[in-house]
Amino acid sequence: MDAYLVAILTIAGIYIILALALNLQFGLTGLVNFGVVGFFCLGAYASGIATESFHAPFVGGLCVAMVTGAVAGGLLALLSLRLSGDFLAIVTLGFAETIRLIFNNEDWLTGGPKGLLIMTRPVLADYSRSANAWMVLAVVLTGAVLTLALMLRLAGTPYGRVLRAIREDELVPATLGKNVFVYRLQSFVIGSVLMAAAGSLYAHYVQTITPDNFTTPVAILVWMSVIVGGPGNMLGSVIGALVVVTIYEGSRFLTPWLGFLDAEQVSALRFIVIGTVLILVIRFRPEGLLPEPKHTPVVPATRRPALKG
Amino acid sequence: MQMFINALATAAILAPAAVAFTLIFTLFRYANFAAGGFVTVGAFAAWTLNAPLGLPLWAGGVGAMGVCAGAVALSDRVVFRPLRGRSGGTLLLVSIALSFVIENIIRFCFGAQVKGFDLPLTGPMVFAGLRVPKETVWVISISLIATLAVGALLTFTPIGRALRAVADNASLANVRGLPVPGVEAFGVIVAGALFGLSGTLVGVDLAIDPNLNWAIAIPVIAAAIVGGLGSPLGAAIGAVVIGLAEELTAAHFSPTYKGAVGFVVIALVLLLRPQGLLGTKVERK
Amino acid sequence: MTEPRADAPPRIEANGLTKRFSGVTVVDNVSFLVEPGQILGLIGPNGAGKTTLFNLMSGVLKPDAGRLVVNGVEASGLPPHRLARLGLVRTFQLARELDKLTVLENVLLAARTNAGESLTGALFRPAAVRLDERAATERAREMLALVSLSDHESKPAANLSGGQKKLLEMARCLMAEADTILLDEIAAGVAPHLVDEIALLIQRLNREHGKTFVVIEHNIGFIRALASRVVVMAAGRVLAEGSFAHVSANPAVVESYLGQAA
Amino acid sequence: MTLLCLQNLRAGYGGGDIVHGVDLAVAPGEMVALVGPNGAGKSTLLKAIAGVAKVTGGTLTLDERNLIPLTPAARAQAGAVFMPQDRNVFRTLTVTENLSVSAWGCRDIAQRRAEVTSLLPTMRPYMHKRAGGLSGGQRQMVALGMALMARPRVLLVDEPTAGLSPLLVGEMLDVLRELAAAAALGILIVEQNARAALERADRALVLVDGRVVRSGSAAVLAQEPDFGALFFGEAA
Amino acid sequence: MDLTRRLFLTGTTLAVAAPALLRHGLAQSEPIKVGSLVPLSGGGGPYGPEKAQAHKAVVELVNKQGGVLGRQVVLISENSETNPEAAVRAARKMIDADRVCAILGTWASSVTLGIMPLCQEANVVQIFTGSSDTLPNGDKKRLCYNLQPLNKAWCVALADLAAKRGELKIAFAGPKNDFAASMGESFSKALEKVGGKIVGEPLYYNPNQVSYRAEAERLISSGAPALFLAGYVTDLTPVYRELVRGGYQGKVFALSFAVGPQFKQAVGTAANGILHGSPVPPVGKDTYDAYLNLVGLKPNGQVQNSYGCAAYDEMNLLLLGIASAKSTEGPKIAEHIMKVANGPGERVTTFEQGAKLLAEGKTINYDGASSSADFLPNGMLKSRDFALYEIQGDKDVLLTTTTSEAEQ
Repeated sequence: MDAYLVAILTIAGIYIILALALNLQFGLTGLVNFGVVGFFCLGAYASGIATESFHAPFVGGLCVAMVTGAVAGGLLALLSLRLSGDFLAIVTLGFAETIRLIFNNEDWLTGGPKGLLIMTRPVLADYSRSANAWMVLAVVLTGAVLTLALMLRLAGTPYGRVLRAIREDELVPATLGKNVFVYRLQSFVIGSVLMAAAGSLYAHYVQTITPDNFTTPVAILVWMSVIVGGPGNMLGSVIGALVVVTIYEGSRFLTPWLGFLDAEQVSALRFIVIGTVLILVIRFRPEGLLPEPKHTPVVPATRRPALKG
Repeated sequence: MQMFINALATAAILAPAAVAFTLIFTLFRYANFAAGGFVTVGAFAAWTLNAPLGLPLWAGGVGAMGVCAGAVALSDRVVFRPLRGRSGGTLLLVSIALSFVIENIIRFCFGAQVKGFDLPLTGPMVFAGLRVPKETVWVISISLIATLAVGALLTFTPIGRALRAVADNASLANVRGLPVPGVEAFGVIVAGALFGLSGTLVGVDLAIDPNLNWAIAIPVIAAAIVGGLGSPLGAAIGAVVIGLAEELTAAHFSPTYKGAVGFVVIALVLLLRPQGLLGTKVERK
Repeated sequence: MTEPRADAPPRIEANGLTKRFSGVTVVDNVSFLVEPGQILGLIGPNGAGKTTLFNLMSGVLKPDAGRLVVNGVEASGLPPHRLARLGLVRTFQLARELDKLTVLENVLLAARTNAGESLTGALFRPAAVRLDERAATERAREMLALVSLSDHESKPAANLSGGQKKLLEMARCLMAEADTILLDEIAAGVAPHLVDEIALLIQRLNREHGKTFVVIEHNIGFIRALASRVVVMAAGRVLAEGSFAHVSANPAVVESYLGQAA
Repeated sequence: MTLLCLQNLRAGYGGGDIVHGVDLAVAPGEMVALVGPNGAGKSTLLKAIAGVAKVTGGTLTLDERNLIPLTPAARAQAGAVFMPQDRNVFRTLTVTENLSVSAWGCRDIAQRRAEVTSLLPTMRPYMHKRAGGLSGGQRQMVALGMALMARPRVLLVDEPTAGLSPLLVGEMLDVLRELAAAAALGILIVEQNARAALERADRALVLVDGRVVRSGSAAVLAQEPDFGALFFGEAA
Repeated sequence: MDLTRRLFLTGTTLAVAAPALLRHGLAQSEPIKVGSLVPLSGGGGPYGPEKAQAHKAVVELVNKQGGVLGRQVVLISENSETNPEAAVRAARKMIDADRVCAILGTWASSVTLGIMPLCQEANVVQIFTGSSDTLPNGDKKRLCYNLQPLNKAWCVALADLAAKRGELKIAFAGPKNDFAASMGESFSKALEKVGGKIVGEPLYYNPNQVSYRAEAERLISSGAPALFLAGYVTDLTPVYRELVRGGYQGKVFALSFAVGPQFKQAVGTAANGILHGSPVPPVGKDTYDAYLNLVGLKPNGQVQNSYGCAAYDEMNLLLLGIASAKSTEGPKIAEHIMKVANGPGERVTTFEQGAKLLAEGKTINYDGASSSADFLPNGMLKSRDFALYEIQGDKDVLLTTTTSEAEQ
């Protein structure tokens, strides 16, 4: 059972990275990116191809994935960020779908629908299976912790303040001298890079990736993590991702009590519940489990300068 | 030419749903991605009435329109109305979540098995070397009639006029004495019926299964966006454009990339229309 | 009327600015100068194009014709953030506070230099970030004190009253250390005693710090007390220009407010 | 005889009152002008009568019928018809459609339309154009026509001349003046062109800071020497 | 900050405590755990239930008779959703949480391949039905058995039939997936062997699209006198419908599992004349009848549950393998499955017979309900019966049965 928990935690770690990346884009900057799964897929394949076809080590694959994510994110952002929010949503959604189609059809590169078998793993050779699992978990959790640290840093500095200002009303930071486009671009690209990195970790963890692994339900789960956890709150995304993975995996253990339903209905029910929870949270608790943190000033307010003049 | 007929047949399926999508968009200013879900509901409703209950297909279609009208009205009342005033992105996310819920409710109730109408399959009629299946003739005519009927409804009837007035400027409509909530409800029901019709037409043309949801949502939304999200005529023309683009891709490129056509077209259109879906930016306060 | 200083270029030089919306010319060939150290009042009836002119001057809208020079730099068609960096900031007619940010954060955002606002700074220069942020916080508190919002600094800006939001905008502008500040109906909706304070504040900043103001205001008393020069707009055009006494004696101005007897 | 009657009416938009207690009466065939500086609450008062702004106190009756509980639509049906200042036509509808849709639920739409076009004959040449493509003056005329389709008892007109050229200002106000007489309408008009309005109105009220500071015969008010000063906010 | 800290502490405590608690609860489970991972939804949805039912029936029977090595068998059932991603999650749960010794029943090749690295690493036996030619590649530890012949064998049977019918120019179309892609390749080779030729390029399309008109149009305009459509029922139905409506007059070859009752119901009489073939259970053979009786069906001389009988064999082979190996370790079981399946030894058709003989120290040769269940060294089926049918008036009329041997 602990091996299973290790597996679940590994998946959760990957979702945490995805959720944190989306939280930077959506929670802090207000960018509606429905293409999460596209960058995730891109990173997974880029890394897989780098390690399998070009014999790069795991770290090399990870770097290739991140660079690919940056390039794709940058191009997509240049194309669509100047335009209004709903535009970005549709274009990113289309990006994800197109990426999936390309990987499904270009067999010479990706193995097409039968997928890519990935033998490179972030483990030391010749250890037991469970030791390997722990090593993969350690790598993924390190990634998650680093991402969290990065996000907390970005959110907690004046940089994050500018992003939040852009989210609230882009005109205000613009008229105060902030180059809104550059901030948005940075936020989008950093998020894309992290999503691609998550894809790389995922690829080397599951070892077989097919385009079917990267369909819209994955994006829905990531969105749910951010919305449930609390947009704008980085720890919230961590908790949100854990909640979502728990609901998703935990529902497996409910199957015996749902004997009157067939397996198909159980799997449908799972998505009904997830979708409904998402809608309910947006409706009744838009701030999520953890509301956006209050940013306390660096200097506590002790003295109050009297009104002069 | 054969290709054009085929494109028209595809367009005929998409058109009513695209018109419905446009109608909801102009009334409430949100892109309802649950469109595909509603079309699927329509297809299953028509199938239930036609195959297991043994009603004639036209009755199934009418029933589907009723069921869909109810479903759309319910979703508007329960899901979207309380969220009015939230950002477009939020509503988009909600509508995507809703489409997932709908798809899986259907899967829950009907299973993943494909279904087909109780409809004999026959060969085409041939005119001057052009093959025109009988069903295609039906699908195109019904869709054309429905689109024209909705166009006429909007253009010539008092309720249609009221609908356009409310979509144009709801607060003025209120001052001018129009029953705005009632007119909105009417618009929602018309849109729902159109989704139901599209669902029935899909069923005539395709196997009915819950996966229809995304497969149909994207081209429908693309058609509506190409059409400019304003007029039903625009949406119908948009449907023809999408139909042609898909046929061309399949014929001259690769059928496997057909799924990306809708998005590429949306991206191109929006690039030429950089103010995005909402047209002019709405003042925040 | 303040004499223009020989050594400094005009703060703003508008030349033939024109803006049309769907065929209607809202700002029609407007030209004027704002000299350093001036308080320029911009008045005129509703729909005269004053706010649109502000939008053109702050880069929110791009003019269809005409030129804009800010501090001697060609600024026609520049985006808002570039204009802000040229030393020109503005408030909005309907206060645009950032709801979810605290009052203090709203002001901090306007800090002119803050290492922590750049990506590399935020990540790799923690010491500089802390230093800048500390300085900015202290300055922001001074600004909040100036507009009597000190007690509210940790509230979300959404919780302020309409008048307080206006004051917050004022504080933000001051924080930005711009030399030219455009105030769009800053006194509208603000409690009368605060209006007087704002007026005093503007005067003081103008005298002691040499700040230049362009003020749109319907409260004519406010304009008369403050403005060294007044531009009157009507139907998108400049109708009259000069001291308050001068323009208020102008029959055309009176007409534009009262309407002509047809 | 009083048609519209306001007593100590207070109103606002939910964030504190803007209109602080106004008494006002309009009789049939009478044109009453509301003038005053910007931000005095003139439009808010009009909107409160129409039901668009919130009444927070006082009474508001039309033909002794309490209007306060009614929705804007019901108030229009009761005869208190509002013509907003801007966005007052459906831009995507033709002029004819704009008129027709404004008589929602009436059986005699065609007859009403004929009535309105005969009252406002200048509309005739552009009846089939889309309202969005009309000039400012034409649009105001259509907006007025739309208001008339409801066969109002009292017409509440908010700055009908905003953005119009001086020539059209006079024309528009003349049309209103004639309407009041011809259809025994009560007209309550908010007008920036105070002088032009006073010249045509029967009575006038000067509103400053949500209170009536002067009222009486329009002609008398127009002659007051300090009238101009009011508009520079000095009487407040 | 305080809240966060508390949350963190609670979370850590739970994370540390949970495995211990769970381990305590599940301590040293006596029963033998077997995973059944079948497609209950998605493209394989129509075939999963009969497989699940067969697995369950065998396990219930065996448990009633005293279990395996005196231990009860516990069946862990999961839905593969015909989706590798879902299947991997489910397999992980089965392997790590339930500690199954084998995963049976995977249907789509992509699913089987998707969970293969996991199973290999955890030494879990896989017995499945699949036909992609790439299946043997990932099985480095020889833990896999396939109860269905690969595409190569399948295509040989179909190409033979086509040649007999005089159809030598055939166009190929199928969904864009591993199965159809490998089918296309194999069919092209098999057809060339009998002197025929594929018309044009194989046409692949995405399943789940709104319209298949363009695909049908391309097939019609290719002018091919016959078509081989390697689709599943979900995509074959609309493609075929478009072909009929488009006036296609040529012969159509298909795979039997796609033209079942659902397909016939959907296209009606237009299904007449479709030729189809598939690996079949030996109808009329005692083993097949025994299977049908076990799941409560009456032998009627027709093919019923062509995947259910394979699932029946999957479970029997596994349990016999365990009984023979006297161990639940994957590699050992796999080694012994080969022994009980290929013999030499006495023919047995049920677990009960086999277990008895094994207990007596004799060797056995299991004869299955779906085939004789003899394997090549790589775990792929040696040979299997293929039946070729023509649809006539709603019925599948048997044309011929051949036994197609797999190439090595």
